[in-house]
Amino acid sequence: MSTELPVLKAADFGSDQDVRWCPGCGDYSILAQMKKALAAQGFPREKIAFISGIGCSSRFPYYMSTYGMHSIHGRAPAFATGLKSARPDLQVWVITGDGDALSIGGNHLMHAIRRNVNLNIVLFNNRIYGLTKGQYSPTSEIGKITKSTPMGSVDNPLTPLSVAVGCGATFIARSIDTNVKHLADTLQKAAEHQGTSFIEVYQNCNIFNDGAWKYATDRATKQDNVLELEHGKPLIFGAESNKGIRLNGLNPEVVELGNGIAEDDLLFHDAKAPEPTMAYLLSRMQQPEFPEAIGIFRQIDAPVYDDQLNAQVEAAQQAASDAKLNDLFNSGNTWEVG
Amino acid sequence: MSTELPVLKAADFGSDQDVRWCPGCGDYSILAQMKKALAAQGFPREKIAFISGIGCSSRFPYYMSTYGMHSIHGRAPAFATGLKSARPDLQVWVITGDGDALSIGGNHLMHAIRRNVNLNIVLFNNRIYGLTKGQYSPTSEIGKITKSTPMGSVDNPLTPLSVAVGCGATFIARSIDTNVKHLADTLQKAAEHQGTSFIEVYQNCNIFNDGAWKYATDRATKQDNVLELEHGKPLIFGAESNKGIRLNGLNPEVVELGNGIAEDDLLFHDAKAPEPTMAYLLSRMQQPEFPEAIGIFRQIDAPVYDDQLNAQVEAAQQAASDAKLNDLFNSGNTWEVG
Amino acid sequence: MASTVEHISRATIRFAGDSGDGMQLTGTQLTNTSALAGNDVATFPDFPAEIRAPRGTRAGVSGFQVQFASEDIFTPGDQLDTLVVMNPAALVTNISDLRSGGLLIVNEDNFVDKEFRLAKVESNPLDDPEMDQYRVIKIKMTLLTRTAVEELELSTKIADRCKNFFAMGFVYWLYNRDLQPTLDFINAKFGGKPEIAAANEKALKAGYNYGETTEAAISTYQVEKAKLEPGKYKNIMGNQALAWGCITAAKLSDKDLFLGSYPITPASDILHELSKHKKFGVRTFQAEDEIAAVCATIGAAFGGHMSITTSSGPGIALKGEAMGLGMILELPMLIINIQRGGPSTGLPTKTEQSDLLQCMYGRNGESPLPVIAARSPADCFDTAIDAWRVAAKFMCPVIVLSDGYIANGAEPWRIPDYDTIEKIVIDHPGERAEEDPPFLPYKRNEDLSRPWALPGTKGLEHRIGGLEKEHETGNVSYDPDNHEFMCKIRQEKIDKIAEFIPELEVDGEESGDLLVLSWGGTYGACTTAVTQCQAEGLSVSHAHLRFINPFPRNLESLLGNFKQVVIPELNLGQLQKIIKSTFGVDAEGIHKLKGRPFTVSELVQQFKELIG
Amino acid sequence: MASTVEHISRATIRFAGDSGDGMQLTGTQLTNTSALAGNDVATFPDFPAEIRAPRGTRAGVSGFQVQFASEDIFTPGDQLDTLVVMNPAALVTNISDLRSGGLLIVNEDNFVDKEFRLAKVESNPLDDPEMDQYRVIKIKMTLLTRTAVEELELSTKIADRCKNFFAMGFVYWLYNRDLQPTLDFINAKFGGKPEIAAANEKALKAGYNYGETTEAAISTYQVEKAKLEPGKYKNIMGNQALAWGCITAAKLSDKDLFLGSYPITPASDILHELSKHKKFGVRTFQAEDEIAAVCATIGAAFGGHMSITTSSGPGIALKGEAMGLGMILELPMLIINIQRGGPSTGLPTKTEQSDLLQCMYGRNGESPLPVIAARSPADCFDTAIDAWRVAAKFMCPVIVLSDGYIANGAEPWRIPDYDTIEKIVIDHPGERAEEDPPFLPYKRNEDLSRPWALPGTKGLEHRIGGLEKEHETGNVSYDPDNHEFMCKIRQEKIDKIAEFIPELEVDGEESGDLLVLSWGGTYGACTTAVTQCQAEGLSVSHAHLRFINPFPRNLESLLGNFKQVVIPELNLGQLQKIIKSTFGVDAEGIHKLKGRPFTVSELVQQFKELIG
Ligand SMILES: Cc1ncc(C[n+]2csc(CCOP(=O)(O)OP(=O)(O)O)c2C)c(N)n1
Ligand SMILES: Cc1ncc(C[n+]2csc(CCOP(=O)(O)OP(=O)(O)O)c2C)c(N)n1
Ligand code: SF4
Ligand code: SF4
Ligand SMILES: [Mg+2]
Ligand SMILES: [Mg+2]
Repeated sequence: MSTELPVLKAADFGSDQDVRWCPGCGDYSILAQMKKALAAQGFPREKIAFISGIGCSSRFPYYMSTYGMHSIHGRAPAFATGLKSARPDLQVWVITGDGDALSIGGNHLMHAIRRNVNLNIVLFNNRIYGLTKGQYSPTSEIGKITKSTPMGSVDNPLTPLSVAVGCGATFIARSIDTNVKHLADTLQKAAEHQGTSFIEVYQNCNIFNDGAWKYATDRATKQDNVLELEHGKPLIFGAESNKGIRLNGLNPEVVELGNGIAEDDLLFHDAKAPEPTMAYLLSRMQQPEFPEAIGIFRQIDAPVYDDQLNAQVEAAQQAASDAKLNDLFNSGNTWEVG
Repeated sequence: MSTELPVLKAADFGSDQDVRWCPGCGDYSILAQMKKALAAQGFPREKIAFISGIGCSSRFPYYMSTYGMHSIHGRAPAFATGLKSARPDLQVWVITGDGDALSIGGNHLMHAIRRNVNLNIVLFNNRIYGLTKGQYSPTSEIGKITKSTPMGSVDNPLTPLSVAVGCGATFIARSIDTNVKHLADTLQKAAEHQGTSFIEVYQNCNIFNDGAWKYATDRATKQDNVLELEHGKPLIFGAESNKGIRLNGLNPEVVELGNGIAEDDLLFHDAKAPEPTMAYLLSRMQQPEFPEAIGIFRQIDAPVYDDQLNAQVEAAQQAASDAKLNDLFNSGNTWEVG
Repeated sequence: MASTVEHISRATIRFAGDSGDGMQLTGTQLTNTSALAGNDVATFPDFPAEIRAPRGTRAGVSGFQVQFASEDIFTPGDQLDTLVVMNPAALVTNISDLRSGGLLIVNEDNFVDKEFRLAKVESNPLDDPEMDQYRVIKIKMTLLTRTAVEELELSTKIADRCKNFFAMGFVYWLYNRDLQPTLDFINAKFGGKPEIAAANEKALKAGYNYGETTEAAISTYQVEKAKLEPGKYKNIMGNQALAWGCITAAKLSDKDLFLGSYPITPASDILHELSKHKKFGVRTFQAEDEIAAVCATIGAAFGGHMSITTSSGPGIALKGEAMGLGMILELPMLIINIQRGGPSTGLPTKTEQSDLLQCMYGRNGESPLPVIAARSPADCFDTAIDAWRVAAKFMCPVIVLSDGYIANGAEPWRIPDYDTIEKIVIDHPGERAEEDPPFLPYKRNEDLSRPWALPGTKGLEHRIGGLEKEHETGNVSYDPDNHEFMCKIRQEKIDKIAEFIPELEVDGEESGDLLVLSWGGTYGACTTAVTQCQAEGLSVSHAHLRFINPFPRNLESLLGNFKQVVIPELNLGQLQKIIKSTFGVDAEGIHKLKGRPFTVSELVQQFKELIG
Repeated sequence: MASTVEHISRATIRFAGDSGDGMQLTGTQLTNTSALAGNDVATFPDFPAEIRAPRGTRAGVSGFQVQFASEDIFTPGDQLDTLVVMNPAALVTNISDLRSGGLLIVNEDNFVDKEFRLAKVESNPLDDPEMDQYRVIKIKMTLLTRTAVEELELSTKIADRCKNFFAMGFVYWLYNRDLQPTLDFINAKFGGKPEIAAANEKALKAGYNYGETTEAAISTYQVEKAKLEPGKYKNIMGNQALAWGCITAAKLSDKDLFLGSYPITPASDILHELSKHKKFGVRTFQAEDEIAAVCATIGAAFGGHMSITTSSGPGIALKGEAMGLGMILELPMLIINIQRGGPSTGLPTKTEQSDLLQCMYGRNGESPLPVIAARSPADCFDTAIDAWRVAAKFMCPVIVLSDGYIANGAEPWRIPDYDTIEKIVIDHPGERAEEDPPFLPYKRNEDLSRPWALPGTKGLEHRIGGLEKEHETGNVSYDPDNHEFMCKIRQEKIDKIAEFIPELEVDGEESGDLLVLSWGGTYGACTTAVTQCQAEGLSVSHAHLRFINPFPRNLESLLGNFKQVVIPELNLGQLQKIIKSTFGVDAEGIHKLKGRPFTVSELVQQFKELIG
């Protein structure tokens, strides 16, 4: 990188557009942390593109001073795949919501992840449809009463990270809108990863689903309900760091440290395990039985779709560096008419 | 069931239409086993509906003498969800291919499974697009050379059963076209399950992808490459039943029995484990490292979407058994104009 | 009352304020109260695309307009008699609609520098000399509301939330409206939170009393009862009427109702409404997307339910492929499109009529479907029933068009007696024995309809699908002649619906200088404008299309009876195009694409220009 | 040679047999050989929807028709001069196209009871008295082929696979074709399997020799070189030409090519072809579905590539929503629709022109897009380039229409010299410094096009999206006047393309009794039919539309010059509808929906009837 590069500050990543989310919306915090993360990595602004679908969260690109596209509902990963395949030099972010990514857009998400396109996908999970004013989403809990489910929803929710593991994601993480340092840090690590980075962010919609993540954000309860993952470290949580997760066969169980249970008895996090079973197991740990994990669940090196696609093009070009269209036109059986 | 019911034979489930698959196609065998399975269960023909998408496999309904719909590409689970929700009295089967189910139709598949709609979904996996004459599919292996990938595909394949686990499937199974008894048996168990039954069938496309499952069907190699799951039994395979799967932390490993390794040291299959981690792990066991499992990976009881939906309707009707539209019309603020 | 009462025949009022200011509620209350007082009413809510756009900004302004009258009205009115604005942004974005001499009621407390900055105005807009043409009433609503609720010791934030009730109270005084219905509403709605209920009540009364007690330099107004057709009425919004119409149609045909839908503005309220009515045998399925929604709808139709799907423009675009399947399967269902501003995501909360061509032609191959359009909120009820009559009789999906204006607008609905509505008789073929001749799923009756055979019926097992099918047997057929035959007969079936639907009625003379031909939500504005022209002795008649495909059988001859035909549309001339391609008639077009309905005056002016 | 040689100007031959019989290969070889011999050629392959429909059945019949001529031809011919049938099913399904007096060449070995049952015929169809009108040549092809390859000791199954080469050889003898090109082909194709190559070679020669040595009661035919424009030629199929055209257009504009696609008949071959040409900077993305395909295409267009998506009817229906986004984003790209028989899944392997209205109107809101249609296989090359010229200049998606008939048909293509093709100049705005005035992504130039600013360019960072955007700034705008302005200017931009595209040329007089107006794949049949009518002295002219939206600027006046206008289409009158709605001209329509192109004779007859 050239030394002349002016150093951009977080504020330099904000556009001149009025931010139009509801006051108090968790999206504000994610926006702020994104700007910080981008400022910290020092990648030039014009080399970054934000692609979003439709939803409150998907207004995000308007508020960034990078290139951006507010596309159509659910399809952001597909736009981003096209852009990144054509322009591997760009850093491409996908901003999406729980409805956008998992309802209408589930298939594109799944395929971007399985191809391991070098994208950073940030899913703002508020467990509700915000923009359309409060219907239940694929992450809403069973029994959820919303405008479209007055007797309570009967659909089993999806766990975004389990879905990602199911399609072989190479970078899987979770963070929380109000956990600002953790969030900025996670976004930065996602940006560094080669291949699809999938980050779920617990986001509060204070208008239609206020308090959905209360257990994970309330000062009083969060330490007992949230477990911060660290690669190579045992799974410990609790206000007094006195609780941990131990493996019982293939099942995790909550144990208290002490009384013969030492740290070494606990499950140690391995974000780089070649097999994703650990990440799967962690993604299934859910309230109220288990603390919910945040941090990086999985981060492995694997071939990247856009790299490989472009490598094929380069290889073909190198093998035929003087390829001429006239040669193509004149290939095969031809004949002269005098 | 009434005792007058005429007993239907397998042949009674065949329609009068000419079967138009290529000679030698694995689809024939699946058709035959399906007829057998249906004959065995004794459910009346007129109460059964087959819904398919588009693909060679999706011609299936035409060849059955039940009700049927050959719909559009990828959407069969959605049609079936509508039909089953409206008509819980019917037994509804979804017939789909690897492209139909996992490429264009991935999202509908995912949502049918997570809702746990009482459907039986049979995915004919031939790792290729048959009907469109041989492009790679989402289950084709990396490096696959096809009409659309002359330099080899660079897309990481999906593992259908891992995807199903990722969305919380309640019945997950795998069988093989030529393993006729196993297949008929699996189909029958799927039909019995309440909730979404998801069955992957390894199917040979002898025209565009001949031999894709050779390792699992060749008399010489199949016993070393395929592991037949049985609930409560240890994971044993091999021509001499002398190999097994043992757990090492969260990772499976192949071991030889004897030399201090006893059956009890092996991983025991638990299809009814409340947590799906076991099923996930099994779904990840792949050639050439591991034998591939067939049989029922998971089978648990869980609330069923269409049951619950209909229960809400019934509850509402019972709570207001004399609901009159005139009451609805006259509810709220009304006034008389004289 | 100190002030004099002026008797007027109609009044148009708009409340405008921040999205969080409760303007929609305020407007709705005034509407209901006026309807209960026997007026005819029509409303037009108008809100931003954001849930809560930034407070105080122009983008965040939300408005609700209502017209009430002692005579039949069909629109929420053009120019405002009274405009209530809660902040500077609301003032600058709405003032151009206030008629000269109209009343401008202002929450003075918000006319401060900070708010001017948010609204991006340089100085106090009330100081603009232009304001002289209005009668401005400045009220310190915030302060007065706080004072009114003081004794309840609420937080300022909560106290301030009541100020819309203060504004409402003042307007009630101004138009001599009864407080009781709103007091009842407050009790019902906030019953669970007594202090909130009390605060709102106090604010409402304070506003009313403020009018009565302050020096009333203005007169108040009285709008008498309208002479509506005798009967029992209630106010109804378009989407609610559509939902109720569907429930009714299902019951009339002895069926359960199935809705497959995916939320989208402005169609979502139909999903919300229907999901409340499970007791009437309604199943609602919130699908993963619009494609799944329509596919599930087709699945349920195959299963024998009255099956419908609801969406708006972009969602309808996604349904195109499956709608083509529905067409070739020849199964009955309704596909309901609540149109909004396009193209693409466009102006999602605004109204437009620009999906007509998409609905007519947005499918591959020769794929004709009937199209029916509702004309007003209450009319949605009948439209749904009529559409289902056609779908069930002719075994085909029917497209129902409404729009954002109709969907969110309200008007009095004359409550029908369910028992007097004509039943919808549907014959499903019965069981067959082995020895009976084989069942022919594509054998057509005199309407060219095929039988609706239900899964579960013994002996009728059959397979349907998207490949071309053989006449009568329904088996897959690649026969060239059969394909042409089937394409033509599917078209013929749709064309034959013209024999079933009523002829087009004309409002005015059956021939003359100008025929105004309208469809959908422009009905009210066109009716009113034509009536005005007729009153002035102009030779203008009006015909309003309910069915756009097929057209009523007398339309062609009718078009020939007039020197000119004009088609006002909220698009760039879509019906105009279809009329020209069908009849060769070169109609004039009046086009508007501003996310808003026509005003009566702009139509009157254009009609007059045309007559010359 | 024992037999006499008859010199004829044209010949139409069809090979018909089971899907597994290799008829497509046989036909292609005859085509190439004839083209190499200097004939003009045109082909029509016709195959079933199944990969391998049950052997011996009517559903399993696959056919390939070729016409070669010593004069310009534009169609694969109507009636057959020679029909080769490999089994009874092929006979009964094809015989009606053989002209009276034509040659019927039969593989006698397959005319046995078992095959009759499979073909669902009662008795040997060759015994039908109707057969008297043809000159029937029965050959025991299976037996003769087996004998020919005997010494290679192949399995019977493999030996029998060569019998298409035997049939080919016989036809080569009949039409005095050179064996060498096919021998070369055999070597190239089966080089890796020498015994197969040898077997095919032996079978081919055996067929040829069979003609020469058996008692030749028939004469052979000789079709001389055609007088084509001087130049170098090669045979090209429509989809291949389209692919090459796209590669060329990309190079001409100094861009890489991006294809986002999902396989679908009959469009998949474009994906296959393009994926072979990575060396020319082509990236192909086989997406998870059509929606992802078009979205990725838009993404790559945003990134600055020449970006295209390819599909057929049902897939295009799925793309509608995203195409609307592409339209409002005003990014250049091609959306290529290889039409097939509809509606729904319809007749997937057959041809039709029934997606025109869908392409014009299948999007929500006012969403105009240019539409250009190729007229023949070779023309696809130019069509792709022309389409991209428009897309790049006017910054908009352009819809390119082809159809199954063009896509799979082949004709000689005069090979252009790349260096003489006019370059496509695209200006991307350059970097801006902080102190420059802000970049305006929606500021339009004299073509009303906005700048194509590429990510990566410093100072041009901007956001685009599907919400209505403010004129010039491109910021989200809900302003009513701006919305109307933007809708109109987007329409105006498309209309202005008419100034850029050439005027419509007339083949024949500029005025007269009848104008035949055609579009797309009916070009050849219309041209030939009009030429025939003109030769008979009838006042018939022909104009063929390349651009359907916008129309060429002289079309309206041209239509006025003729007493009658007729529009032949493989649909129920879609262009006819658009012509009527645009110009009010009541054109006659000739409609065919049989999955097949028009024959020249049916058109000639209809034109004559119209003139009266
Ligand atoms: C094709 C289409 N269908 C539906 C919609 C309506 N819609 C917009 S956003 C949304 C869901 C938003 O939920 P989510 O993705 O969770 O985002 P949030 O608003 O909660 O951030 C829906 C249904 C649309 N714009 N387009
Ligand atoms: C909307 C749409 N897109 C594409 C197609 C073309 N198409 C038909 S089947 C198919 C894939 C078939 O593959 P698979 O599902 O694996 O079934 P198989 O033929 O292998 O049994 C495709 C791409 C179509 N019919 N409709
Ligand atoms: S509705 Fe919810 S998610 Fe949307 S902006 Fe408001 S608070 Fe945020
Ligand atoms: S193409 Fe393959 S999958 Fe399709 S019918 Fe033939 S063998 Fe079976
Ligand atoms: Mg959400
Ligand atoms: Mg397949």
